[in-house]
Amino acid sequence: MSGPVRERCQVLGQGRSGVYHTLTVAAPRVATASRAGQFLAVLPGTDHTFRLRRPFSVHRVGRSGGTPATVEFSFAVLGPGTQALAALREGEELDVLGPLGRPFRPPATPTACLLVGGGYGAAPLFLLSEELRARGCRVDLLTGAATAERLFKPAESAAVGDSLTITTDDGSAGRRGVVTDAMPALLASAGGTVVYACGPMAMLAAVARTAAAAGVACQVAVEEQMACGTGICFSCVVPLFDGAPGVTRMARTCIEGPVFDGAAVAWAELGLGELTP
Amino acid sequence: MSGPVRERCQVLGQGRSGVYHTLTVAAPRVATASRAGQFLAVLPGTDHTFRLRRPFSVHRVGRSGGTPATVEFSFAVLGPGTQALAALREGEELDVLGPLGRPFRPPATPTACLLVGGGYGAAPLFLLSEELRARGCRVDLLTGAATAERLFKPAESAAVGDSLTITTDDGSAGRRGVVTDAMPALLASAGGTVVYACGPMAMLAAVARTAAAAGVACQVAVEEQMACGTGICFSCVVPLFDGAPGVTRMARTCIEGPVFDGAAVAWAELGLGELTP
Amino acid sequence: MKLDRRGGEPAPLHAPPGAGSRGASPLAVDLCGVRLPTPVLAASGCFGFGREMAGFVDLAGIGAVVTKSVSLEPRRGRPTPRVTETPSGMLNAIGLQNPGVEAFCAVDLPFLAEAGARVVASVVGRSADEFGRVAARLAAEPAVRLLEVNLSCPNVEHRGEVFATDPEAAAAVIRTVKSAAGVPVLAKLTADVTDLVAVARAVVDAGADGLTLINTLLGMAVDTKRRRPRLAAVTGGLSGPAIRPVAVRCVWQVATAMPGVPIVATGGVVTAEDAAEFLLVGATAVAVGTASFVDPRAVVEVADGLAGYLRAQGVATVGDLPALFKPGR
Amino acid sequence: MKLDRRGGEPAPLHAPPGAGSRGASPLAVDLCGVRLPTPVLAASGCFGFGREMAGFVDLAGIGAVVTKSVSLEPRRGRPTPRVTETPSGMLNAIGLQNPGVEAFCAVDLPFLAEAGARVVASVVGRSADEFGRVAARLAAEPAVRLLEVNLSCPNVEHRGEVFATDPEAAAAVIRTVKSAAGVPVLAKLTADVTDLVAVARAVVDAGADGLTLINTLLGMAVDTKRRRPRLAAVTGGLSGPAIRPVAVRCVWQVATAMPGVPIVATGGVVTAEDAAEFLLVGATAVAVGTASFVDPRAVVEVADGLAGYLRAQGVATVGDLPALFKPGR
Ligand SMILES: Cc1cc2nc3c(=O)[nH]c(=O)nc-3n(C[C@H](O)[C@H](O)[C@H](O)COP(=O)(O)OP(=O)(O)OC[C@H]3O[C@@H](n4cnc5c(N)ncnc54)[C@H](O)[C@@H]3O)c2cc1C
Ligand SMILES: Cc1cc2nc3c(=O)[nH]c(=O)nc-3n(C[C@H](O)[C@H](O)[C@H](O)COP(=O)(O)OP(=O)(O)OC[C@H]3O[C@@H](n4cnc5c(N)ncnc54)[C@H](O)[C@@H]3O)c2cc1C
Ligand SMILES: Cc1cc2nc3c(=O)[nH]c(=O)nc-3n(C[C@H](O)[C@H](O)[C@H](O)COP(=O)(O)O)c2cc1C
Ligand SMILES: Cc1cc2nc3c(=O)[nH]c(=O)nc-3n(C[C@H](O)[C@H](O)[C@H](O)COP(=O)(O)O)c2cc1C
Ligand code: FES
Ligand code: FES
Repeated sequence: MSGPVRERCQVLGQGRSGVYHTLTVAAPRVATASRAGQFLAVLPGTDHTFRLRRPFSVHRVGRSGGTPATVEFSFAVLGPGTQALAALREGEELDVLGPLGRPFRPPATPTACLLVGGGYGAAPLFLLSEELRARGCRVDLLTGAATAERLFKPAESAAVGDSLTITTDDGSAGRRGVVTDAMPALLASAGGTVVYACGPMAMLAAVARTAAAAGVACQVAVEEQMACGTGICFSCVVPLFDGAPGVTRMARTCIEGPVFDGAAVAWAELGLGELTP
Repeated sequence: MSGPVRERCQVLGQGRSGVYHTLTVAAPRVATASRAGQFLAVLPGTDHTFRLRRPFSVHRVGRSGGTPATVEFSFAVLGPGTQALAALREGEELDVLGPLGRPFRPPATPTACLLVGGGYGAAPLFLLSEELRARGCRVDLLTGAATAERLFKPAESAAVGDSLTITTDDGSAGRRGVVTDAMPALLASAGGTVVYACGPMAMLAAVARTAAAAGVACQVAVEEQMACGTGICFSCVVPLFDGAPGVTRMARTCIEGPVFDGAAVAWAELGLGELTP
Repeated sequence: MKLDRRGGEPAPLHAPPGAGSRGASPLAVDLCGVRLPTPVLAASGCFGFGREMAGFVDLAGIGAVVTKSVSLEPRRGRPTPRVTETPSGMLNAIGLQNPGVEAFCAVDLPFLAEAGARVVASVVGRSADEFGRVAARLAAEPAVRLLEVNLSCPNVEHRGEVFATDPEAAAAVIRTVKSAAGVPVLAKLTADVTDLVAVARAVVDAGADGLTLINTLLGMAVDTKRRRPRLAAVTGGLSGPAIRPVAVRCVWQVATAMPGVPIVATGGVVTAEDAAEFLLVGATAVAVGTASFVDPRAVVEVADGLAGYLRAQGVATVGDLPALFKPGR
Repeated sequence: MKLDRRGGEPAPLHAPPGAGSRGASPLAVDLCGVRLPTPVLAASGCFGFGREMAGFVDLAGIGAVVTKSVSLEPRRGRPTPRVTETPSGMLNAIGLQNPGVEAFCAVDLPFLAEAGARVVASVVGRSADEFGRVAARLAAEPAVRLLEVNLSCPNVEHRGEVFATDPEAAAAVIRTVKSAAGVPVLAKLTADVTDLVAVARAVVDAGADGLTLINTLLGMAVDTKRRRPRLAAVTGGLSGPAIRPVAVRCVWQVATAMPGVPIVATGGVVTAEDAAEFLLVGATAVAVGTASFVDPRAVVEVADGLAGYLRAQGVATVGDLPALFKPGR
């Protein structure tokens, strides 16, 4: 794993699945260094307008003749940044800084892993599954969303792991309910020892609590508003238990995270409201 | 002549000649209403960025089946606005407000007209010549620039009027010198009775003075920094003699102009520095 | 609630497209006793005297027209260039060019009245006395529904200091205007002060019926190639979306400190969402300035968009917005 | 010209690409007696403690690193969200999170010194006394070449009023810092005041060797869908290109009123042209803030661009720029 680089990348294509767009860009140096859980900070729009970079998880790395050549990231259109990205066409340029942050840590020895994604939080789990399976791990993928439309690439998800479980809040696809409803059974059946999760903060809090209750290790990739992605602005912090018991410190998720030990995050301090696991 | 309208126009093409770009857009309502000397206020860039409109003279009006269908304007790339315009491709959209301002007034009866353009100031003279020749006027075109590269469409200019004279400051094309050097002879030979001019303010001041010295009427299309183009911001004023002798008032060039009687503009108040006619 | 002195002759209400009957109009607001069909006004200096916009918008349908500031005598304004674009905004140094109050009353006001516009006349002066004289003349015109006192101009009797930067000087102007004019008065303030709430309190104590917040911020831009200022006047007023965060903060501070004082918010409103930001933090109305330069129909489009915003949020009227704002986490 | 107390051990000069020998370097400047290879600094709070940027830029090659503001005790800062984008800018309410002066001296400063960076340590406190104690501790470190006193923070002994809005309070802090520390001191001021020149005079009279202008403007943004502030802290500091015109005006006003006082200009510098605006109106140096979030190499690229600007303008050194500015028409 080497440091982040800035590449002015050519857009190779833009795909669409449900509410999600996927951009593929030519970025050999970024692709070579990228590990699952890391993210890209991309600059939407033109040179003449000031915009902050937008952070997106690395979704997949593509190879050309065996060497990493392209990276993909997926996004839902929200504000001006993602609108500008959605308008990018093949052949246009995109300014990408990455890979940023610390990746998911693979288990020391092959084991069954439960990967839990909420909405676009499932995006980095595609690359993670590849990494884990290359190390001989069994992968169970559990992916959820509010509605079928907001599920992240449900069709492609089937081939990502050794099993796929889907939940939606409204039951419009898969099992009705939230991901944590499905976790205990999956943990029990697969005998999993590590949970990897990415998604909204409230979901991650619930996943971490469920994993802890089951006595299983859990890594979460968190999401906080970021201005720089490189550790210099101190905007993206989460409270971490770290050192003295009960004492937290504010850690920058862009350089110490976005992947943290689920048990280390002081979820209660985040003001997420009622957390129903 | 009807009032200005706002049209979201399709770009039909972008041409290039020397340093000048020419955009052709589909704008039937604007095209129908446009008269030479009027201008368009176009909005560069995307919806998500705030930009003021940029004013450009109507260069030509194109017809489809006899009815006005397209307008053309030409520009040199200067700052962010013209850079964004230069990047427009066929099929993209452009927000156009126009036609704005008051056009050149044709002579009451057919007469010889001398049209004087400096740099892109020659752009509106293409349409003006069409209008004047349709009324039976003889048109002599005199066009100048600092260098050959900054001459406005010299090749196409030959067919614009009944004669063409070119000057460049450095002699890289046509006669070495400024347009006013060539004016007296042209006025004398053609027996012209009206001068129409468009170009940098210092050139217009010199042209107006030369015309006055020759006892010939002169209309000039001036250029001042504009924020609105519609008369509401009061940014684009020039001092006009108007009413009591020696007394000037500040007139908005976007609605009272950009075409003024060359003798009415109080050139000396503009602080143009030394004016060599 | 104060009564409009012409309360017996209500202005015709032009309901926005899709709005219901008078009582139920989700956009109608009461501004210092004057009923407006929408809370979206045209800001001073950014709508001329209304005439130029008549081809683009129905002047009777918009909230109100705040006129370009009017002085006792005609003013020529500053030399050009008077404007320059800046990131997400612009600088202007127009220099308050206007035809003077007599020409305004003879030429411009009748046009606005005829068109059915609700007129807020903006008053400017070099001294409290000049403000008073202009205000008295304007208030004598039945078509003038409100006065807006532009306090962001130099006080020639006090080293050219801007009135709105000195609570005392600002209050003196408002007292003079209030005693000279029988119509409701809005005091327009600048954000270029250490303690905006102190100035706001001073002018309200002096009798201002409401506040307009904020005028442009003082700024400057340099042409680095020519190595000179971009404006002939060297410095100018910064407006447009760039200043919106400052304007929202100002409205929030003053609305929180002085609940119940009507505020017309101005500064960078381009979309209905921008307007909603101000209405949520406590403004009674918003004025659209620079945006009208880009879109002559901006005032109308912001109002239409607000109606849509209210529907999407399930909120009955604009007046309900401040209570629905949750400043705490 | 003041002498650097470590004048005998000049920092290694890292000439920008294409620059000539030391004496002839077109970009080198003297800031309060400290020689800097370029006039382009990394602004406080926008470069972390330098460590994170070491992979992107040669820390020894940039003008100087102004550290994130350091307080006596560690500070956790504000809850999130701490930032939000605004038109051509952003709002932040980080809340001065920092590890405290002891950890800074133990961990961060040695790294910067080792990397060859010229360090301007930014000092913050809740009272003049706290400022003084932090300054004394920092000035005891040989690696600290200058102090920048961040006066844009609340004075707990004076109703939480921001030091820089009160000439007296600001001057008191500077006096305390100057008597505690033997290094040159820059006073960093806010533009959110009625009379910036008055505050600038007060701090210079109190001993400040130079000024840093400006800190962020106080702003606010609202999430209209959720009807709540976008920042957990409700209000925050506006930075980026949006505020550049205000910053240029401030530098121009102060440079004109107080010629000879070194000014570090900050506010919206993204390109070399932006930097040139400030240098033309009288700044000695510029600090790049928000732009580093977008381009980690912004500080270097602005300096390189400045060298190109000087060449294109036929100007020998940056120090020549102010004399070439033509404010009149
Ligand atoms: C580590 C990380 C990984 C992410 N990965 C993905 C992904 O793979 N796919 C995806 O769709 N989204 C992802 N997000 C969220 C994504 O960054 C935002 O949706 C996006 O920035 C919105 O930009 P916008 O201009 O469309 O919206 P706006 O809301 O207009 O953005 C304005 C500002 O807020 C920031 N912002 C807005 N929402 C978020 C958010 N949820 N998290 C952080 N910053 C935000 C933007 O970066 C920008 O600076 C990720 C966020 C983080 C922190
Ligand atoms: C009535 C009129 C007709 C014009 N016709 C033409 C034409 O046919 N072809 C052409 O190339 N140019 C024309 N111009 C000048 C043209 O408007 C500017 O070159 C253009 O706006 C520059 O925009 P920019 O973003 O590239 O440059 P910038 O300098 O970055 O523009 C910044 C701001 O300054 C304004 N501005 C800059 N230069 C001028 C200028 N010379 N006059 C007025 N405003 C200016 C812009 O509109 C914008 O608001 C005309 C100007 C006027 C007033
Ligand atoms: C060109 C221009 C002229 C203005 N003239 C006046 C004026 O005469 N009187 C006044 O009170 N405000 C004047 N203003 C300020 C606006 O009314 C408004 O307060 C300010 O521009 C902020 O709003 P905006 O960002 O929507 O433009 C002017 C603004 C601009 C841009
Ligand atoms: C995220 C962030 C954090 C900042 N932290 C500090 C700080 O700790 N101390 C300080 O003096 N200024 C701080 N500033 C202000 C900057 O140093 C700078 O003065 C301001 O942002 C304007 O410059 P810019 O527009 O280039 O960012 C901070 C600015 C930002 C955006
Ligand atoms: S996003 Fe700037 S420190 Fe993490
Ligand atoms: S450009 Fe606004 S009045 Fe002419």
